[in-house]
Amino acid sequence: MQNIQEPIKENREIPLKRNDISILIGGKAGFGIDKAGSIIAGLLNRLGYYIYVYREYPSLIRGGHTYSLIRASERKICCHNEQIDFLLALNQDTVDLHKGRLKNNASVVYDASVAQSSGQGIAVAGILQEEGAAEVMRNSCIIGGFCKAAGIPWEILEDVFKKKIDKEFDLNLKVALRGFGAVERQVTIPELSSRKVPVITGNEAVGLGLLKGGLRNFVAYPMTPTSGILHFLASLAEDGGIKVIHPESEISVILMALGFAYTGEKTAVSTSGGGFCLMTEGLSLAGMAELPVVIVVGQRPGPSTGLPTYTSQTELNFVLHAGQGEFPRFIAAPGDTEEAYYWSAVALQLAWKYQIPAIVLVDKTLAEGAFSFDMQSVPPILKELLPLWDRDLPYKRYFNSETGVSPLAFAPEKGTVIKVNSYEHDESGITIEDAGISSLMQAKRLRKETHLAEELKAYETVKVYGDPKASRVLLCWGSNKGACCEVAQLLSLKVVQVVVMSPFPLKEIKQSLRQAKEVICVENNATGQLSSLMSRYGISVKKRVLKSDGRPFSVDELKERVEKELL
Amino acid sequence: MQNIQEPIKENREIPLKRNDISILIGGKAGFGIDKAGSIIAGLLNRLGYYIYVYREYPSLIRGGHTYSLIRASERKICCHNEQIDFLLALNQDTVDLHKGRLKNNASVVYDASVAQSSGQGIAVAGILQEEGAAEVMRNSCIIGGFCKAAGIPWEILEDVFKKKIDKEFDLNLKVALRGFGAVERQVTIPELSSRKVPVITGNEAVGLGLLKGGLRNFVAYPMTPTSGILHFLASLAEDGGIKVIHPESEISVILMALGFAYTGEKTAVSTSGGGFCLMTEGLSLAGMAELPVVIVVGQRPGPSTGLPTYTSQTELNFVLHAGQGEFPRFIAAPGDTEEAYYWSAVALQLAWKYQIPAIVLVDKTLAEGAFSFDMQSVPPILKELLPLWDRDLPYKRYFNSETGVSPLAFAPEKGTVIKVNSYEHDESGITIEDAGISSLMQAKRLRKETHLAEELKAYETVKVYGDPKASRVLLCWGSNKGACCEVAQLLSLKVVQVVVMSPFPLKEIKQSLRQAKEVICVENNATGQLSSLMSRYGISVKKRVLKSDGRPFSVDELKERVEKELL
Amino acid sequence: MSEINLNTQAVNTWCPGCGNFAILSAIKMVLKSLVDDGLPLENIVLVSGIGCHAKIADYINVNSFYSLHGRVVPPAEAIKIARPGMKIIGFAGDGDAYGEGMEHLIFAAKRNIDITMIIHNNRVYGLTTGQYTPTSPLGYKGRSTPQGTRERPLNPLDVMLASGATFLARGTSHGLDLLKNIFKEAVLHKGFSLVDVLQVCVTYYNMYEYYDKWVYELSGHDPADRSLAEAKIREWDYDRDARIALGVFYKKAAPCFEDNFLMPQGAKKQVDERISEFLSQAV
Amino acid sequence: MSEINLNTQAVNTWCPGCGNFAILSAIKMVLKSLVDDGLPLENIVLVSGIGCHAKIADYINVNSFYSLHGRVVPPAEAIKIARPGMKIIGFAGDGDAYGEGMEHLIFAAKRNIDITMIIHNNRVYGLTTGQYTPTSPLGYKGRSTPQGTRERPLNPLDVMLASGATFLARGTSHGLDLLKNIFKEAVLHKGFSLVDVLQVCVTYYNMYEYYDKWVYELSGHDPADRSLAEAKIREWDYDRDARIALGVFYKKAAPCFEDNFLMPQGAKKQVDERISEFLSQAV
Ligand SMILES: Cc1ncc(C[n+]2csc(CCOP(=O)(O)OP(=O)(O)O)c2C)c(N)n1
Ligand SMILES: Cc1ncc(C[n+]2csc(CCOP(=O)(O)OP(=O)(O)O)c2C)c(N)n1
Ligand code: SF4
Ligand code: SF4
Ligand SMILES: [Mg+2]
Ligand SMILES: [Mg+2]
Repeated sequence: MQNIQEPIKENREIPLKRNDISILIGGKAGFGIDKAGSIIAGLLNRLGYYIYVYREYPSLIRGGHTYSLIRASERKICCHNEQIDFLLALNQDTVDLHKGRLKNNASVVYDASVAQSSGQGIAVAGILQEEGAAEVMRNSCIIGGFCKAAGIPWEILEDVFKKKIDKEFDLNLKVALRGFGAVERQVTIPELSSRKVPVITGNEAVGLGLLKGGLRNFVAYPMTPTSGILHFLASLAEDGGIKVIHPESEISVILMALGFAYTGEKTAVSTSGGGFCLMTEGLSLAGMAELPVVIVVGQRPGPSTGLPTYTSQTELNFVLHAGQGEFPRFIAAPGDTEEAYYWSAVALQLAWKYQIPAIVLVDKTLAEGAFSFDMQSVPPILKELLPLWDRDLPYKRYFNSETGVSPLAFAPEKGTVIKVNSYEHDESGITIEDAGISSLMQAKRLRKETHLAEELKAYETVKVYGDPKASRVLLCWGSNKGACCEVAQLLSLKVVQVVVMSPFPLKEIKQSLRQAKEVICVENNATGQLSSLMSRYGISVKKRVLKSDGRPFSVDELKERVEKELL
Repeated sequence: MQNIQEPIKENREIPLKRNDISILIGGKAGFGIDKAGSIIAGLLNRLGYYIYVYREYPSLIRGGHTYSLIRASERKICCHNEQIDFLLALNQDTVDLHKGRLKNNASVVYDASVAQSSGQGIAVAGILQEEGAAEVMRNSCIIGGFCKAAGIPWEILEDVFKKKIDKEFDLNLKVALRGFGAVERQVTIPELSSRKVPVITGNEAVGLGLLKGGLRNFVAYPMTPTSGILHFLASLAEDGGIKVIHPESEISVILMALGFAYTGEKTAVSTSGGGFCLMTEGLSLAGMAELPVVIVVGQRPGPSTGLPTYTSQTELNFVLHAGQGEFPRFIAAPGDTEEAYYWSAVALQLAWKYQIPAIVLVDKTLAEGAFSFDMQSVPPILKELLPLWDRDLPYKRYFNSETGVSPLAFAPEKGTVIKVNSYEHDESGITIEDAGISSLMQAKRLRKETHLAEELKAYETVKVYGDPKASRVLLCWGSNKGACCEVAQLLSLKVVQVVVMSPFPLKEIKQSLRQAKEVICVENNATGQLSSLMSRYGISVKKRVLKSDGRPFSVDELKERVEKELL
Repeated sequence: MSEINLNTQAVNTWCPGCGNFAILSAIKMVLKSLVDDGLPLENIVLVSGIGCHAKIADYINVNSFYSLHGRVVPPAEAIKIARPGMKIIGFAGDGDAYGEGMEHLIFAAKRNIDITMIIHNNRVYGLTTGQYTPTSPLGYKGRSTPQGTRERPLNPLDVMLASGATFLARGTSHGLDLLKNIFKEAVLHKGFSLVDVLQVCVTYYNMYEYYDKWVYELSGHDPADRSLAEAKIREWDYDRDARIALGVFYKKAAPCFEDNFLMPQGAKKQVDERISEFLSQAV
Repeated sequence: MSEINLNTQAVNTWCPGCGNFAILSAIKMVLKSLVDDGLPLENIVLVSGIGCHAKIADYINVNSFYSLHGRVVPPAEAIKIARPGMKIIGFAGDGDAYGEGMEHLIFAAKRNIDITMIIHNNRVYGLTTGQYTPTSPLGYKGRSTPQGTRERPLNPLDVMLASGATFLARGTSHGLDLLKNIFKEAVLHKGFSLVDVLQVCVTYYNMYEYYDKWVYELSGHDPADRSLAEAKIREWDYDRDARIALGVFYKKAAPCFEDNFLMPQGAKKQVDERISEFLSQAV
């Protein structure tokens, strides 16, 4: 299996794509579309495909149109296509809204008891009634139909159901079998013989990465699109090792996290822009008191409540500058699940090594999308040693060392007093106002950034994909990496993905753009935040492909937009 | 009287400075140093001088060293000098800490009952005891001594006391007379015949400007350095016209302000960085719901609690990017009281004209310093008309007009429904999630910035001082304008002051830097926030003179630093 | 009752069977009856938070301020202070008002500001898929507490009483008539009023049966009697099985915060006059 | 008593006569006596807010977390959850704890988390020069309310009781012995404890005489009796002249939140094991 998203180490030929199948399943919110999408992803995963699932749903619990788009490919993929091979419709809206996306020889399987369409209808209502099954099982019925239409063997369905369905397995299977029986095979999705990798969401990847980084506590107040991290980690909390707390507000979240940091326990929090606002005062405290914390910020379209269940890349500027005063921060913006895993682990460790706040900036597309996750392509994650106090000299919490990093000790530590302080303070943590000491301590804190930047040279802070010799470059960040890589392959472009946003990897970016004649910055926002960050560092990017309607780019759409810029 | 800070309209010669006197009075916190400073300022004002008062005090109520530096000059001034002509010491610390600043022929008047020094001592304790006066009156005694030493006629003292002292006037005067009698005249500060202008603080100037702009409500939670605005406006609230509210938290402050905005009442709030953090979610709501508000942000050194009673220019980046999502905002950073007055009035009006949040960014030096205020040098403030609904078509709160500005109506408005919304919404304010409408509405909001930027061309968003033909430029913002202008005069430089930060006045800045060969950016921070903002817009500023120990530049210090850069 | 149409073009997206429908129906009837009683419709402003409950702002064709999660109270207060003649009705979730924004509620009660808060207390975060809230019972299993919470709920009415609220009542989403009566009385009460509605979330915490079994309507209760109110409020602690009283627990006349700002219009000085007055003192 | 030196090099900058000195003395004595009783000094963490009160963190040579204005409680909670064996003592102002951070206090009480909150209730914002706070009496004239406030104070103890606090007491800055006893009892109480100290601010609100006149020490009071506690708490409403009871009002044994996180160390799975377990289920 090839992976077009593997960064270029040496020049490597990228083959054309072959097996690439898109399935759209849609219905009302509350119909279990999400679950169905996950089962379909499971089916194709079982057939040996790489998976990407895009979920679109409104901010409501039931009713309204919601759909999952499952794309399966023999190569690693991280974005959806406009055109689809299978349309599975649980209501009329799904047919009406998406029939324009059908490829020529596409299959439609629909619930004939509520919708009209070309393709193969199943009288789902009747089946459910006959089987005495609840309404939510309609999706099992459609999935049965889909398997038949797509030539997926019944045993595989049975197997995947076993894994994914905890409640009323038998009845679900029965209903699925009725669906299976009700339609005709139209094509056969070929089974691939490749190594199977798990399919996980970006949120799960972040959670796993945090665990890998040594997480001890997770504190969060629910907020789309990162509530999934809270739910995921809460589900794991039971078997020990981590404490998961959901307190009264985001203010409490960040302050609790800093309390945990004081005790030496690695802690992370998650939120979205609105909740992050409430954390900014605590962020600044983390900067001053040198209390490490990882904040996962999930982007969705604002301002304010905005479009809470859609996607955006609008908080780059905000996370770079949030909080009063000047202090170093680490910011990484992963683009797929492997990066989400890797950088969450690294962020937690670097936060502690440098005693700074770290931000993992994700977008809804990544956070809530599901992706094949290949652990083998994750770089090794070193276990960073904490800069612990060696018990030699008397302890000073803010010892002004050469690197600015002070040795750590944690209460209770016999005979030792550990003072952290939000005021400007001396080395022992006592409030001061003296001009000289203030300047020294401020320089100490800022100095850490230089050393962090130096250390980051060993990391892939900027990644390059596509045609390494191409002089035309797509510049991107976050989940747009997926679509950019595919478009780059189609148009023979190079892709430069900025992963670390602070400290800004200027040298690496310059290096990667050395031979670039034409750079197009692709972002999910209206003002071009990455490109404006680039110009702050003297790199002017004139061309921008921006999208800010809350929906991610499909390959097709991005290709079209990029081609226009290239004319 | 000349005013070196008047922006250059035509080429104008700037005369050398002549009468320029600095008086430092210091003692413990709780000794009434602030009051004494204000009385001394009053004395010199009465003699016809322009005044600047710099106050330095620690974050505590009593004890600790605090001082006021009163500078009086025949020209408008906005910064202090290192060297002083008079040292008035109420304790030993004042002598010890500041005697190095004395000019050759300077006078010292000190409280001989607690301190030792050269100069003229007054046995204050004995005098107070004999007069049966309270300890806080020691400053009256020293002021009496000062007047004698400086050759200020007793009648002027009596007159100023009448104005400034409400409690125990007679006793204070008696005590002052004893001080007056206890020392010898050393010099005579000449009386000038110039027009006398009031001396007010930056906070008062902001408050007055807001009133001028049409303020109806002021909401604030106390926070240094802008509590003074709250106190000032609260003291005026009584005679009607405005409501002043101090609620439970900054979150409540900003949300109340937006509630007021909904009813059509112009409202402002004030805070500092930490409190502003808590307002950022409301700021973003203002952006989405198009509810106007003015937020006055007073800068002090951070991160976090930092040095709460000192000065900084560290929130430029933060206020530019605070709040999730993308929306236009107006930001002005005045540099003296006239600008504070003017831009506060303008900010409130523009906020309403464009239905956006506006930020007035001040620093502690400006907010709490006292300055001569010359209303005659304030440009005329036009009364902007609100874009009111003409009652023709049915009302839509978010009517998508050409400029993006929707006509306003306020409840109760017969037969009309006025809906504001933090979600993305349609023209009538109802929540929507549709990609097309979202994009339209977002474009509508962002479009307002273009029109605002266009309108701002008629304003002095960038000001130029000093030698207009000089190719060497000091670039600055906020209160540094004062020191820069004086240094520019001494070194024949040009000064460019950026007043409006958003929308960024790129054209005006480029224009003012057209012939510049060497640009030095002067800022009170550690990272050079203005110069990095410049580079974001393609103007690279290589040289920086930064100071971040919480103290403002004195003329002497800045001159030295600038000279080093010019070598 | 008035024939005014209070519907908007917004599509209602609450789950079928959701208790919010009852609140919507009741408040619409109350609004109509207020109009019938002579209150101009435009003199009403609805304020809502963020959550399932908050969509009510989209569903009623009346002035509204769709605020932030937890921030219903401060804009409602300001609107009341600016327009004392208007009726301000806040709709908040339990996560919203008793969690994220609890502090505002306490201070509004302390100030006795004349706004009405209707709490859609479904005892879950509905819109974010069913996590526990401050009123979820001990052991409640939500997605942030899969092993069950280990903290007892707050009794919000008890806290409100201690904070100075002058009107406290409870209703359920099975009980439209009562809701209507309580809402109207709350809106007409001069002072801070709060109605805790046991609004059933059918999707995440379906308590219809439970409530049907345990609730009863207060009768012969004297809402002027604070101790009695307290006793009735404490009868059920939102946790252990107990009889759940519905109706108006407490009602008291007291001065309102916004009355402090009623200024004789004539007293206002001209702005320019005030500015030069101050400046002349500062010379 | 232990001869340990609890002083730091910080210069004390409270105004002469400030009631904070009494709190400082009392807590130092309590810390020493806890050490005498066998508690290692390093097992104590002090948490403070921002305000005059908060400087106490600088003045005691013990572990401390000098937090933000209004944010004493959340770090204190976290430290307790992480280190259940340690004693966490929070020092907060009335502006700090009853205003800006009131919500945290309510939730800490609800959770009955075992921390001790000592409120330096001087009924003004001391450090920002004397504005009114949630416990200033009606009509208090501060710089933000020069005409006098027009809202009644909160009775914070009443609100705390309604929120589930299991230890509530009051002291004054004239009454070192009582303070000492109360502080020690509060720190030793297993569960959320709060001591409201009527700490006099000599500069902005000098109530020494007033308190001296009105206070009395509870005697024969049964702190297990909630109604009695309530009655004593309500005797004085922080506003109108009334006898002001000092001492421990209420005390109750109840499960603590942090106990939920006591995990058998052996139960922990290795991280890598847990990760691959999850991933294998996701294939
Ligand atoms: C500051 C902030 N934090 C979190 C959220 C995410 N959020 C939206 S609704 C909601 C919970 C709603 O619960 P509740 O107030 O009880 O309302 P319900 O949906 O149950 O009616 C949350 C946490 C948000 N919008 N803003
Ligand atoms: C978020 C925030 N808002 C405002 C302030 C400014 N501030 C510092 S101390 C203080 C009031 C302190 O009052 P209180 O808590 O009663 O303490 P006291 O000084 O009376 O001991 C305020 C408002 C701040 N530091 N942070
Ligand atoms: S999730 Fe619950 S509260 Fe929300 S609409 Fe559905 S039933 Fe109602
Ligand atoms: S201002 Fe008041 S509380 Fe603060 S130190 Fe002085 S007397 Fe104490
Ligand atoms: Mg709820
Ligand atoms: Mg206080």
